[in-house]
Amino acid sequence: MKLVTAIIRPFKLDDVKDALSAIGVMGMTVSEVKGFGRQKGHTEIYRGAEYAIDFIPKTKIEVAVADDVLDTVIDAIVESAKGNKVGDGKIFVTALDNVVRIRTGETGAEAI
Amino acid sequence: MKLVTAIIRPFKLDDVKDALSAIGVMGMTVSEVKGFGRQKGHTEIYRGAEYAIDFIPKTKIEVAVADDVLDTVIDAIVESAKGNKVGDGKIFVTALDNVVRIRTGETGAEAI
Amino acid sequence: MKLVTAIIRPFKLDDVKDALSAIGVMGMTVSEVKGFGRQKGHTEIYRGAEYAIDFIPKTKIEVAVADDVLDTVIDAIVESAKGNKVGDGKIFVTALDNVVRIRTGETGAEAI
Amino acid sequence: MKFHTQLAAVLISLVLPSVALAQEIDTGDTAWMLTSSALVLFMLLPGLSLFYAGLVRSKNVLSVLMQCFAIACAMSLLWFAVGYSLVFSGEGAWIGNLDKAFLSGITYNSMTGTIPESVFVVFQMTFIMITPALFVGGFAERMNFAAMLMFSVLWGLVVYIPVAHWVWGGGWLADIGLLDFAGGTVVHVTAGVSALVAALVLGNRRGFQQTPITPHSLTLTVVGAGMLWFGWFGFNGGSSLGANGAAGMAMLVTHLSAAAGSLAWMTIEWLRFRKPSVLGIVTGMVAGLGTITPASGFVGPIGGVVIGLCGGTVCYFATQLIRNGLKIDDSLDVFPVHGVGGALGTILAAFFVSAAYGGAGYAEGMAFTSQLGVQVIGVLATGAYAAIVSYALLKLVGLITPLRVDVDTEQQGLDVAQHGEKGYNI
Amino acid sequence: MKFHTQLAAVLISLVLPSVALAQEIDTGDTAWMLTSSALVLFMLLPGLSLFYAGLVRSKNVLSVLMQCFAIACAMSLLWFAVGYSLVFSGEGAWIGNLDKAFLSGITYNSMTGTIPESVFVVFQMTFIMITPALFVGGFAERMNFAAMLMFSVLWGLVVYIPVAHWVWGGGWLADIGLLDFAGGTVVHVTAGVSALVAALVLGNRRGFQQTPITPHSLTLTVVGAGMLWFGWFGFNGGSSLGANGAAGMAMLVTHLSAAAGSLAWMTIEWLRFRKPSVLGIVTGMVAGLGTITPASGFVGPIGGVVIGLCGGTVCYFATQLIRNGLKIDDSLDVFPVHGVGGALGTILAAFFVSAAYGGAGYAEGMAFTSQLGVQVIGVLATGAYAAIVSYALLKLVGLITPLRVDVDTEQQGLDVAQHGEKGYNI
Amino acid sequence: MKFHTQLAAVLISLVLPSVALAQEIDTGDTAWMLTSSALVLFMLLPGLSLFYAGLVRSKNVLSVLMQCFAIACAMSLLWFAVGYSLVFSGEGAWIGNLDKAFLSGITYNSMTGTIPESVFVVFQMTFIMITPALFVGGFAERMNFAAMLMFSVLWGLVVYIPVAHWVWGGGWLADIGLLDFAGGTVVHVTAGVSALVAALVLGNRRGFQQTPITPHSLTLTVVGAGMLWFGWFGFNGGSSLGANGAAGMAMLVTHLSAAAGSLAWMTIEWLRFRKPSVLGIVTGMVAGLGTITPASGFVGPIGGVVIGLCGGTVCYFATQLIRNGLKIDDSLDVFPVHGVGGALGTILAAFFVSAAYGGAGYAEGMAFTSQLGVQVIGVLATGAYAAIVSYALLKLVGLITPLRVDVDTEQQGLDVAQHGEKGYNI
Ligand SMILES: Nc1ncnc2c1ncn2[C@@H]1O[C@H](COP(=O)(O)OP(=O)(O)O)[C@@H](O)[C@H]1O
Ligand SMILES: Nc1ncnc2c1ncn2[C@@H]1O[C@H](COP(=O)(O)OP(=O)(O)O)[C@@H](O)[C@H]1O
Ligand SMILES: Nc1ncnc2c1ncn2[C@@H]1O[C@H](COP(=O)(O)OP(=O)(O)O)[C@@H](O)[C@H]1O
Repeated sequence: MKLVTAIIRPFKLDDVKDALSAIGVMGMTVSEVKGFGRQKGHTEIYRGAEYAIDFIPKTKIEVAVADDVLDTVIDAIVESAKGNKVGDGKIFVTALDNVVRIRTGETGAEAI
Repeated sequence: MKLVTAIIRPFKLDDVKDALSAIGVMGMTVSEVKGFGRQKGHTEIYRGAEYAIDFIPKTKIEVAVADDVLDTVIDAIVESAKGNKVGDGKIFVTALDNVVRIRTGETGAEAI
Repeated sequence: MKLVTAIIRPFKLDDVKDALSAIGVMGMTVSEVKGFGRQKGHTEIYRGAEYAIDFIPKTKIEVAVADDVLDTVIDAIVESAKGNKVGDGKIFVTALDNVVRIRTGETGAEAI
Repeated sequence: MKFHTQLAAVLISLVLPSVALAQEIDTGDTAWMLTSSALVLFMLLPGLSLFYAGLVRSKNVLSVLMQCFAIACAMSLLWFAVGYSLVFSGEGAWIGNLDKAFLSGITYNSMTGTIPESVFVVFQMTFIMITPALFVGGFAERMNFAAMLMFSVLWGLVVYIPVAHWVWGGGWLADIGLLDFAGGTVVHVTAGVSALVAALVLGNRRGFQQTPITPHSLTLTVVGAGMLWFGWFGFNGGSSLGANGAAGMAMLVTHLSAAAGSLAWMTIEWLRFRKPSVLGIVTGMVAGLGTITPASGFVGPIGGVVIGLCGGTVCYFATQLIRNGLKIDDSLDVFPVHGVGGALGTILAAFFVSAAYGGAGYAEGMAFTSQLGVQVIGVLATGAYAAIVSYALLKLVGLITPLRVDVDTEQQGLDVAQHGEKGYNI
Repeated sequence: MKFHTQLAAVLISLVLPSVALAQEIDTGDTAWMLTSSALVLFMLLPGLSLFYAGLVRSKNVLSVLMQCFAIACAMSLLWFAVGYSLVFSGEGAWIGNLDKAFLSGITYNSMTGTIPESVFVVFQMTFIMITPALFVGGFAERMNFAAMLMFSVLWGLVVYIPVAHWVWGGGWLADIGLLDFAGGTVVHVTAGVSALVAALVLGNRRGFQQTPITPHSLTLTVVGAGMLWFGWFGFNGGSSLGANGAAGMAMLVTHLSAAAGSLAWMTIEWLRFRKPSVLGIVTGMVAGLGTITPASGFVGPIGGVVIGLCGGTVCYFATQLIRNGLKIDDSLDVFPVHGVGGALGTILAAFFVSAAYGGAGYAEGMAFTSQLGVQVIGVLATGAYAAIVSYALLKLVGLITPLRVDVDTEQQGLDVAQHGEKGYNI
Repeated sequence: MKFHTQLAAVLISLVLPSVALAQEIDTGDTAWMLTSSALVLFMLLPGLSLFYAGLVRSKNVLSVLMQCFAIACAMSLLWFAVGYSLVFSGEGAWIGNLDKAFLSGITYNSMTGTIPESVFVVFQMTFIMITPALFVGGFAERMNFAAMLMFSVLWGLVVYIPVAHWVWGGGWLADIGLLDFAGGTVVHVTAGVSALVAALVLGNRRGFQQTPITPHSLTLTVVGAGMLWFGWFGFNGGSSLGANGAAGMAMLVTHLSAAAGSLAWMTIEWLRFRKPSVLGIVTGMVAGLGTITPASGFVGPIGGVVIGLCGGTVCYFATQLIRNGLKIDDSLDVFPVHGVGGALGTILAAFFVSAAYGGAGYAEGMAFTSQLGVQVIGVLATGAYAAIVSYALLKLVGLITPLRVDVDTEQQGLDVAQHGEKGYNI
């Protein structure tokens, strides 16, 4: 099992969620983060002076998936989150030793 | 060493924290997330129209643990977070290559 | 590739960001979390009664790095985040199976 | 005393409408009463609703706002339908009559004393609106909205309206000479006692005294507190029914009592914990304001300061007693702050009305002990009546619809479960 | 009727400045008009701006506040430069003259009726400030700030000023006897219609009706709603230009209509969804307030309640029609609430002004049908004029600068992209 | 000039209490002054406190609210104890006497001019409350609460009270004919200068000019700004002490100056950065309001607009100079906005009071140059006095308790460390 963590643009969340649902992903966990990267930040004005803000609002999606669907999931995210501009984001894949469903105590792939 | 990540219901946080403290876990990191899964979302009203909201507030707990206590920790979380209803949440276990305590520079299990 | 996750004190974020930029790290992802650990929490007053709060605001930084710079990155974080007081935070290192840049579809170390 | 004469004139005018019509409009009095009415509305919406909303968890913020808002609207129509008439029309000792039901007969030319009757109707309406909104704090975060609304309307009819008639509509408490300028008994004692009863009937929130239930936004609470202070100028200052010396003195002593109550509470916290809290200072302010309310048009500046200091101090310890001593979850401390403050101020009025302390002086035939007796009777009668009737009404409503939401709703929060909304999407 | 006489006196005084100067100041009237002016300002800033700001996504919260604020300032200077003069100086049927441009000739001693002319200028200024701010809700979250400001200023000049002259400055609608006490046509119909036109010209927000666009802070919206209610007392109560029976009755019926409108909307939601929402109740309040506005100084208490119930109900269904039926993204429902409410109230005024329903009675020579005809003409004329001119102005402005922000700006949010700021760093 | 006469009457009444008692109450004047008092209170709580609170980081939001609140309360009791008496009782050139300490002798019948003395006491009290609250912005996010409170109370006693006596209590600046209608010198110059001194004595916040210290909620700041505008109508409009032509003109020019100041600042930002910010427009508003304050009851509409434009522009560049040029961390820009604005307006009053520009005209025996000289003396004297005494008081307080919190507290935030609370748990 793998944990797929994607950092995407906030307004793409609905598209990504729909794309994942479409390929049968049943669950995901989402949080608000701030990103720093190649994408230029913006400037802000404060009482008549301008200064640079480096951090950009991003959304993080975490999806635990079985190994066999890993590539499909990555493709789905890439397709739905892509805007072809710097700052579209990244996907990180880590190995999951185990997954447990709290309600039932099930473990492994059935718990996903 | 393992990193145990649990997605639980927000109001269970105190119970889980107490359960972990009880078995000697000394630290954890908590954040607010939104979950999407088998648990049905709710409907909201906006100016006289009703629409569905899929994301549900959840709390994420991350705990780094030594290998030998992994099962105790998982059991403690499962016991304290369980409500026997869909949406109780998941636990994800990943391997930790290393842990560093910033203050001392200690690494490995002693840094936990 | 490794994913380096650091839990630090919020007011150290700028220092850490600068230290990482200085050694050539091009990106990172940041979020607000609450920490529980050896560092004592604080007390709060509510309508004339005092009670203990265990959770402390912390900042989480996630950086994906190539294996060869891992140690440099860890050192940079330790140096810039250290205050020599309990609660300076932790660094967790996990193995990354893969990294994908959404914009280009690049994978592996080039995607970082 | 000028304002006594004026109040007498008003009472006469109520009894003899023809006299009222004969009296000339005073545009200055009217201007101030229009303003005061607006101020008391503001004190409730957004004032009080915000003060309370900041104190609950974010999953219940809208439920508190909704409860205050719905009460405000429902009470307005109740006042229109029968309330005004039952309080201010007719001379019964216990209750007025229905001659002015649906505000019938109130035209562009109707007068009450020196102001248009329409203005008097609105000003008094704001009082029936805010009183039940006060007790929302007692059962916050767990009461079922339908039951809440039913209880509040019945309470307005069966508790507020009679008590207001007793004290301000020429009823038996007015007859024996109770001094209650702006609602120590009618508003604060009745609301405070009913909040306590409701808290006991509904039971504590899940987790009360086990995990800290922390305010989700003290910023909102402090904003609401500032609005309360501002609006209270209309509440007390408007209760003289004109722009006169009594209004001015009411505003002055109200202000001084708020300041003194705030500093009293702040000082106690500072001494005990070395940390004066902003919630502490604003709670002291509300205590000071609630305590001065019944006395505000009768006492002088020194009375105002002393009453404020007493209010801040006594309400502090009352809060400790109820919350930490008796472990009663009167969630936003309505009884210890409003109930205790209102009762205390009603009793202290018996002292500080004395001309010796710069007050307006005792009414003819009254002296300190006789006045004190009347004040105690006023507090006990209104408090006991409110407690008993509130209990009965809650039991009655509980037969029709659950008083308390179920466990899931309480855990999920009332906002989403009962109102289909979230307070924040930030 | 006292207030009719008074309005007549005001009109005379406008026509014959010498008469005006001769009239004595009434300090009570002046006090109330000073207060009313402050209340209407408050209704806009922070009131309306907050009500709207809570309803948008957090990335656009500042843009809404900024739009309201900039409109308020720009309209003030427009009023100073030519607005006041074009509305209130001169007797033209279509437009006034420029005799008082730059407020020339207005001194410390100038009078309008019983109040200083300076006060009259400020009070009326607050109306031109709030009217274009209302339509900000129509094009929220997507209009380019420069275009917005240009459009609003031109609109003030070419729409508000003439229409205000027609109705309140002695123009043709005043001549035929239109009853519009505080701006059902001048304010609500014109703003509502223009919001709808702007929404159509700009097009829907990206994602409208596909993903839920949820309010980022209903807490703010409810606070803004409370401020609107409070400020509306000055809006309607001040429109009698003095502290008199008409002001009192206006305040009373305004209040009752707000309460009735709130409960109407709440009840419908409760029946449909079993969940009465706080956004619903406050929207019903705005509907009730908007609907009573034209009628407020003419009708009695029963009229107030019935008009409120109609306002809450009709505006509810109008909102469904525009939003879900026609799928027009009048983002904050300005047309269905203000436009429809203002029109409805203007028409209902023809009924409830009747003395038979406790109203002030028809003017001499008017009866129900003739009054109804006048009211319908007033609504149609102001609505059609506002629609056509708004459309033309938007097309004109679009030639100079883009009306709508580009896709990236809309996705990033207007706050950072157009104003270089973020609403929250919490 | 009517209002000159009136002010004279007031001054006479202060000197000859028997005359005061003899004067009849004017209910209209009283109504407006009751309202104005409420407005100025509101301007501070929640107004100013919110304006400031939004500008700091969320870890310090409560500390700012707490500082404003505690100052408000402490100043009220100081005013009660000795302040009112030292300012308004007695004829000394430098300071009044203690005849009215503890407000002794002020009864339900005491009069000041045409209003009850109690109302005059409250109105003036709101000024001593808000003035030290203004300088909280200078040392925000780093001053120790105990030191802050001690400094503020001493400052009220040793700076505000004498200066208020000089200008408004019949002292030497009144004698030489200083025009300061509502507090350009007494309020804004003294507060602005003292904020600068405090910023210098305490030193900059850690990280100032290294990392951006961004406002945690501009929404709050804009709400506070709207409240300031609203409340300022009472601040300036109430300073005529009645509902008269001067009050009306003060309100009109105050409004115009706020609008003009806002647009001036917005325009400069737009030209420089292509992004007009909402913080910019509201800062321009405060600049416009502060600048018109001393002139508000003397100038005409054109004066109001020009003064506003000057205020917005000059304060903009003053802010750049202090913050980015001199790198002084006057954290919320109190000196460049209030100090500079207040001084500028006091000086501009010498021009625009001229009847030639629509002002009220020079007092007898005054002409432009002589008036200008007086105004400059007023600014320099009050500014220098405030600077020197503030410096001395800070050094004195520093001997008793640390002026500045320690590093850990500054990093953790003052809310948790000093007040045991968090602003938000959302
Ligand atoms: N090395 C990294 N470690 C963690 N997160 C990263 C890293 N690099 C980029 N990110 C995240 O991905 C986001 C997008 O990266 P950026 O370099 O701006 O553009 P792109 O994804 O097109 O390469 C960043 O805002 C940050 O949140
Ligand atoms: N595949 C997944 N990847 C990541 N998070 C998941 C996944 N499935 C579920 N979750 C998280 O767990 C929460 C609970 O899951 P859900 O399917 O609703 O119920 P249950 O835990 O009872 O199976 C979700 O709200 C989501 O946050
Ligand atoms: N076992 C753990 N698992 C996850 N996070 C931890 C763990 N221990 C500590 N942390 C995080 O690190 C922070 C600092 O830890 P703490 O024990 O207070 O001090 P130190 O880092 O000096 O050992 C905590 O607030 C928590 O966020």
